[in-house]
Amino acid sequence: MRAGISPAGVFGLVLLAAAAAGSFAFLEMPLGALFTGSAAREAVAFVGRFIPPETDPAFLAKVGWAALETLAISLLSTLLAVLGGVTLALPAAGRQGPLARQAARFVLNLLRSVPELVWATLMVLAAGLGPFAGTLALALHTTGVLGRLFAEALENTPRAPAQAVTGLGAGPLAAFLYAVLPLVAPQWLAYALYRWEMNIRMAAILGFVGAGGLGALLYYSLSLFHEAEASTVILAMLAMAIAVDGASAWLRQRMAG
Amino acid sequence: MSAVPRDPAALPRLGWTLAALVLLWPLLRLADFEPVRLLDEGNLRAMGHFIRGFLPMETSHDFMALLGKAMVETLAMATAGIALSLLLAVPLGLAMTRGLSVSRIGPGRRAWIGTLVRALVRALLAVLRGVPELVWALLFVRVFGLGASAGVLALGITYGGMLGKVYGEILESTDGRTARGLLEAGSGRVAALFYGLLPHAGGELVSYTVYRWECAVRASVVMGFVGAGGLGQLMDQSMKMLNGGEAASILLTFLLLVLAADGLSEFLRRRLA
Amino acid sequence: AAQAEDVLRVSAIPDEAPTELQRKFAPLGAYLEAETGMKVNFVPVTDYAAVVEALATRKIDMAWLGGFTFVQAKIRTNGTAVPLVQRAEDAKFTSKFITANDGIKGFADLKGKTFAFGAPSSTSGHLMPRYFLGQEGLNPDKDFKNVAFSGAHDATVAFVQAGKVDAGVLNASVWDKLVEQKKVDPAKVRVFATTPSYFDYNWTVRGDLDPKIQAKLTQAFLKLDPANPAHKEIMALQRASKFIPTKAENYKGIETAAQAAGLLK
Amino acid sequence: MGFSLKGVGLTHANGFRALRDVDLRVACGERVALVGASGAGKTTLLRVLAAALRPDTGRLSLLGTDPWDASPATLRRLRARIGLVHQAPPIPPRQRVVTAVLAGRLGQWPLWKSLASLLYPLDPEGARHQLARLDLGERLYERCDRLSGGQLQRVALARVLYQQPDLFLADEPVSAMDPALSELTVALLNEEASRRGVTLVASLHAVDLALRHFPRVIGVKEGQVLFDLPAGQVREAQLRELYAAEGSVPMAGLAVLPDAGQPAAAAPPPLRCA
Amino acid sequence: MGFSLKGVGLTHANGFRALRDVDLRVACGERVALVGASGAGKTTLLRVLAAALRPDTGRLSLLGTDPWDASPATLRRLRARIGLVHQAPPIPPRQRVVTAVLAGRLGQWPLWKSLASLLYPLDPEGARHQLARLDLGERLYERCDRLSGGQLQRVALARVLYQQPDLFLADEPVSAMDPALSELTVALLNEEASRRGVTLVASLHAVDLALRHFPRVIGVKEGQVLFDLPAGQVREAQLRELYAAEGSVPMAGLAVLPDAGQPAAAAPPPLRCA
Ligand SMILES: Nc1ncnc2c1ncn2[C@@H]1O[C@H](COP(=O)(O)OP(=O)(O)OP(=O)(O)O)[C@@H](O)[C@H]1O
Ligand SMILES: Nc1ncnc2c1ncn2[C@@H]1O[C@H](COP(=O)(O)OP(=O)(O)OP(=O)(O)O)[C@@H](O)[C@H]1O
Ligand SMILES: [Mg+2]
Ligand SMILES: [Mg+2]
Repeated sequence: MRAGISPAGVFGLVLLAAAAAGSFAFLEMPLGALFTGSAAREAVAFVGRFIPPETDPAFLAKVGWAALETLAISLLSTLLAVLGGVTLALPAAGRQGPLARQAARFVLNLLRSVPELVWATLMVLAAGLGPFAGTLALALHTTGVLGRLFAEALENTPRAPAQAVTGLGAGPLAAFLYAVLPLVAPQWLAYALYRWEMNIRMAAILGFVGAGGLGALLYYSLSLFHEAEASTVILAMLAMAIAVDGASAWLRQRMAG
Repeated sequence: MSAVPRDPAALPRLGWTLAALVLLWPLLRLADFEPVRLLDEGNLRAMGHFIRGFLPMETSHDFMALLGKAMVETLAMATAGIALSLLLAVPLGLAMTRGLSVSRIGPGRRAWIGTLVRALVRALLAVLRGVPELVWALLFVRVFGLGASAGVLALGITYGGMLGKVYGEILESTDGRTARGLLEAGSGRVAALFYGLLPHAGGELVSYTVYRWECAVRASVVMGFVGAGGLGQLMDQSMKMLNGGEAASILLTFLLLVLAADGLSEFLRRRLA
Repeated sequence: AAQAEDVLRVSAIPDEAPTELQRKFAPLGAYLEAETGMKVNFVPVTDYAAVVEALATRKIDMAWLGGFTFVQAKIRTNGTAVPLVQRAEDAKFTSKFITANDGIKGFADLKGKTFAFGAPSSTSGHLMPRYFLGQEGLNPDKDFKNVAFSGAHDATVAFVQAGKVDAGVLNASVWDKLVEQKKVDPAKVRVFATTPSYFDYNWTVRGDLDPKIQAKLTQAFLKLDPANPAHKEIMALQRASKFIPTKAENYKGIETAAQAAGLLK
Repeated sequence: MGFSLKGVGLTHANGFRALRDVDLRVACGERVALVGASGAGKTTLLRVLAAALRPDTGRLSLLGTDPWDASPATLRRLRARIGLVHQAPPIPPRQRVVTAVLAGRLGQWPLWKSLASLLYPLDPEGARHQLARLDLGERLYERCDRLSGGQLQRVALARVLYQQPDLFLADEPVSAMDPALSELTVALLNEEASRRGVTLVASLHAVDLALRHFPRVIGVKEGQVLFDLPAGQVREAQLRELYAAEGSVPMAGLAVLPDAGQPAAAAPPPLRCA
Repeated sequence: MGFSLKGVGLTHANGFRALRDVDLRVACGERVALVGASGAGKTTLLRVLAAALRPDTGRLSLLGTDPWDASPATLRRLRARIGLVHQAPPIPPRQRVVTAVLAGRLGQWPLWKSLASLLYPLDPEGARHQLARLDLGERLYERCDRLSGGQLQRVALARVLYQQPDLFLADEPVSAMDPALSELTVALLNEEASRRGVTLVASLHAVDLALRHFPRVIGVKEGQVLFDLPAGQVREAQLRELYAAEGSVPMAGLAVLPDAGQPAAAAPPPLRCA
């Protein structure tokens, strides 16, 4: 009689738990401090400084403009990344043979392992200071991320529909469009919209390349302890993120019908 | 033969496409989108010069010692951060999943409670990840002082928000017929999750979690802010100084860690399959 | 803050790379340990605000602050933060405007160019240059094509040297150090303007630190003597000729400038 | 305590009226076959009986309760007492047979037991017993995507047998099985229902099986009940009308039916209502 | 130019021997029914014939080519000429009916046409025509997850009808349909194959349908060919043996079979081989 989960599986789980416990021990984290009275007082005092948000019209106009710029940069970079990600995800999911799979995976890993900041520096040199460099930097890193997520979603998708269509003699691209895309589309859409939301927040990087946007504004106000202003910026970012989140939920619900 | 009705979806589809194209133009202008700039000779030279600076890689003894220490710290912080974020993400992600909602198939008159709870959880997750890491970090500095604790907690909270949302969406995007069948047979939502959704979505969940861990390894911003050190901070610094040799060594470390994470993800998914 | 009695927790604003700060601090830390009999713990960070926040909430005892960060810390601690000492050089500090662009000869040529400050809360890398630019009739937010915050002084030099920006500004002390260490190519990057002098960096402690320890610390700094070979390395690393006592009033000017430049509300 | 429907109507989300004004009363322990053309509404009706789809009009009582008026906890308990064999088995491809079968009791097991059983199957003997009745005992630890169509359908059946519901619903439970196995399976369902004294409703395309094994046969056409008769009283003309909806369907397929006048073979069930 | 198998054997990845030493030769234009118990290997055999599973032993020739010896391009062209109706329709749930049917021609269309058709269906007329033959013409723009079991199965059939293959394979094509519709559909398949002069192989659980519509019937048992006879020569004893594998299966189901001696009704096909 075979057990439900293999000994190797149990061993793996134990190993993961041990890694987590070991990490906490190594870092000597006094998590208890979180539940002391002074922690609560400090937290309340900190949050109190953010209220009420700054509503000076001139500042609001600045935030509005920065929000538009952020929207443009994040949306364009995500669109570019979706195109790049899909192109690389198809071979990376092993649909064009093992060699193409390894090659595509390596490219994705490389794109992803180079942090946004490094891409930003490279792109500033390549395209000059400004929003365009920020867009490219985010697009490159995001391509690596989306490519990997797309590829793994593909690999986790049932194969029968695609096999049925290739069984009709269809080419790989046609089989993908007719039998795989309808299955992975909700997941891909979720990942793409989610990455868009992340890119809205890529704060420090965009400021670093002089692209402005909400991120730079936030970093600036926090550095100067202008918490009321920071609070307005955070609210603007939150509003955008929640809008994207809601759009994601709505779109996918519509797809599921 | 009577005429075939025209595709009813065609007109809306055309409309949306046109609307998207019309919207794209101002965005391109706002983002200063000029790809020709990439071909500018001066720019190409500047970038070429910078990339040439990547070699030789920095391998001095001091730097390698620093790198090794940063790597160990980074691994520990990433693992601890992800562990904390799971505590938040798992329950909230489950609460957000419509496919596990008993009330959606169940007694309709209470359905609004479920809808409300899901909306609230969604909003809570959005706030957790929407408040910038730096703000969380500053908050926790007030509790723990400078050091890894504040960074790991800030990481745990923002990543909790992200993981929770993604978990929920993954569970919703998978084939829900099995889980629905089980709920219809009276099973509870947790049991339906384990018997009905995880067999479909397990691989996807594992793969995303490992990816987040990998992000935590790269997470420079928060860690550096509060003096927790680690690879991210080292990278930030080498990059700001445009020190190519150091950057190349750190990049190689990142690449190795990412490859390792990728391998782990694949191994785990294969075990699950 | 119970365990704080035998450990002195120290940090510094990251106006230079945190690892560089740590390297600079090591011998000074050992010296202070010997002088006070306390264990000295140094935490390097990458964010100015985190240092101020930690000092204001008594999570650290002493910090190396810039003029502007000191003003911020003073406000946040309701005026209790105590500046102990500063370097003689800090009493007449300046910032250097640098460029690698042949077309830039003076402030007037900066219009429509890209420009890099250090960190937003840096005194010598942002506040004072912005203040003096304003007096020259330049508003960075309107007159420059693009403004970037490099985050640290040495990063600003790297930006300018690589052509990422047309011009930038950094503090004189770091500039001199980089020139000395040949980290910048003077043929490429040159100084085209210098600000008038102002008060900058100091060592500040939290107000409720035991006055006896405060006194010991002040003494230890003032005792440092470049003629003493044991002290020479410490002084060289700190780029100090000698340490002098300082007081909060010295930074009134900075506070005014910050208000004028709109950085303080 | 079987179930009753009064004026039940159901419109799908896209506006399609799948059930209209269905009146039905089935007593505890009855065994009923549903027959009807493709798209007539059999699956929809069974899902309404499983408290999985909520009708927009009419009144519904299952095992004595109105599911859509009950508290969530009551509804859940009710559902645990109803078992539906789906037309297309909704079983995750990579799941193992034993897990798929044990899932039948999820509504009855406490949570810890459900979870523990994932790590180590707690009642493989019970699962094997039900599988063996369907001649599949030796596939206990196989993955479900390694089974043939008929084998997978038997796994889905074994799950509901293992659930031991008080209201046993089956949607085309033998569509993927060969004639001999179909015969065996339909007989088994009837025997199980009689022995346990529970109510059984099965939709069947094989009219001969319906007529031979079930005491009562209901014909569904375009979302309505066309006839509701003891098996012995179903006439060929009625079947002809039932399937005639499909335009110009040749009726040759019905020629094979046994003489419709022949009485159903089943013995009267010993009523032991749950 | 039909197909031939010589000593074909297939072992599944888990070591299960699903086919052993199958010899079979079917001429162009023949119409053959496969019958056999659940798990006998019918699906496996059909997938081998569709060049979807590669046998480990034996020789295989489909429409004059050995698929596993051919170049990828040849194999693709070959597959475009073979159409298989799967036992469980593998159609993405959210796909619309028109797209699912048009997918039948993907092997013949150039890439641009496949892509364009996704944006705007290029041949809705063709798709509707095939659906209408199965009485489903008005569901052209419906989503597939809104269809009943029998309707979905008809969509899968319409796809292969639309493909117009030279080798037409169908795995239980009528398992989810009512008797009248089954009759119509099996007749339609046979008529289509005769008219176009192509080879048809269908597995069927409904033995009566197999015997009445197909000139040749092959019994598969435990991965081997048990008998291979003209429909008129299949005897009840052979069927009994075919299905007896399932342990102690009662044979009552077979009693309904028509007298096995009765000759098949189909007219000889006019051979117009593709
Ligand atoms: N989710 C749905 N949305 C819209 N229409 C649906 C949905 N499910 C079923 N229908 C339609 O309702 C009608 C009845 O479907 P149902 O599945 O009950 O038929 P059925 O009698 O079970 O048929 P079959 O014998 O083919 O399984 C069909 O016309 C079908 O297209
Ligand atoms: N992928 C697979 N891996 C392992 N074994 C398999 C696989 N597919 C089928 N089998 C086994 O091979 C045998 C033949 O399966 P096949 O699907 O060909 O049967 P079938 O004749 O079509 O049965 P049914 O009438 O139930 O559909 C079965 O015992 C089945 O369990
Ligand atoms: Mg049905
Ligand atoms: Mg089969």
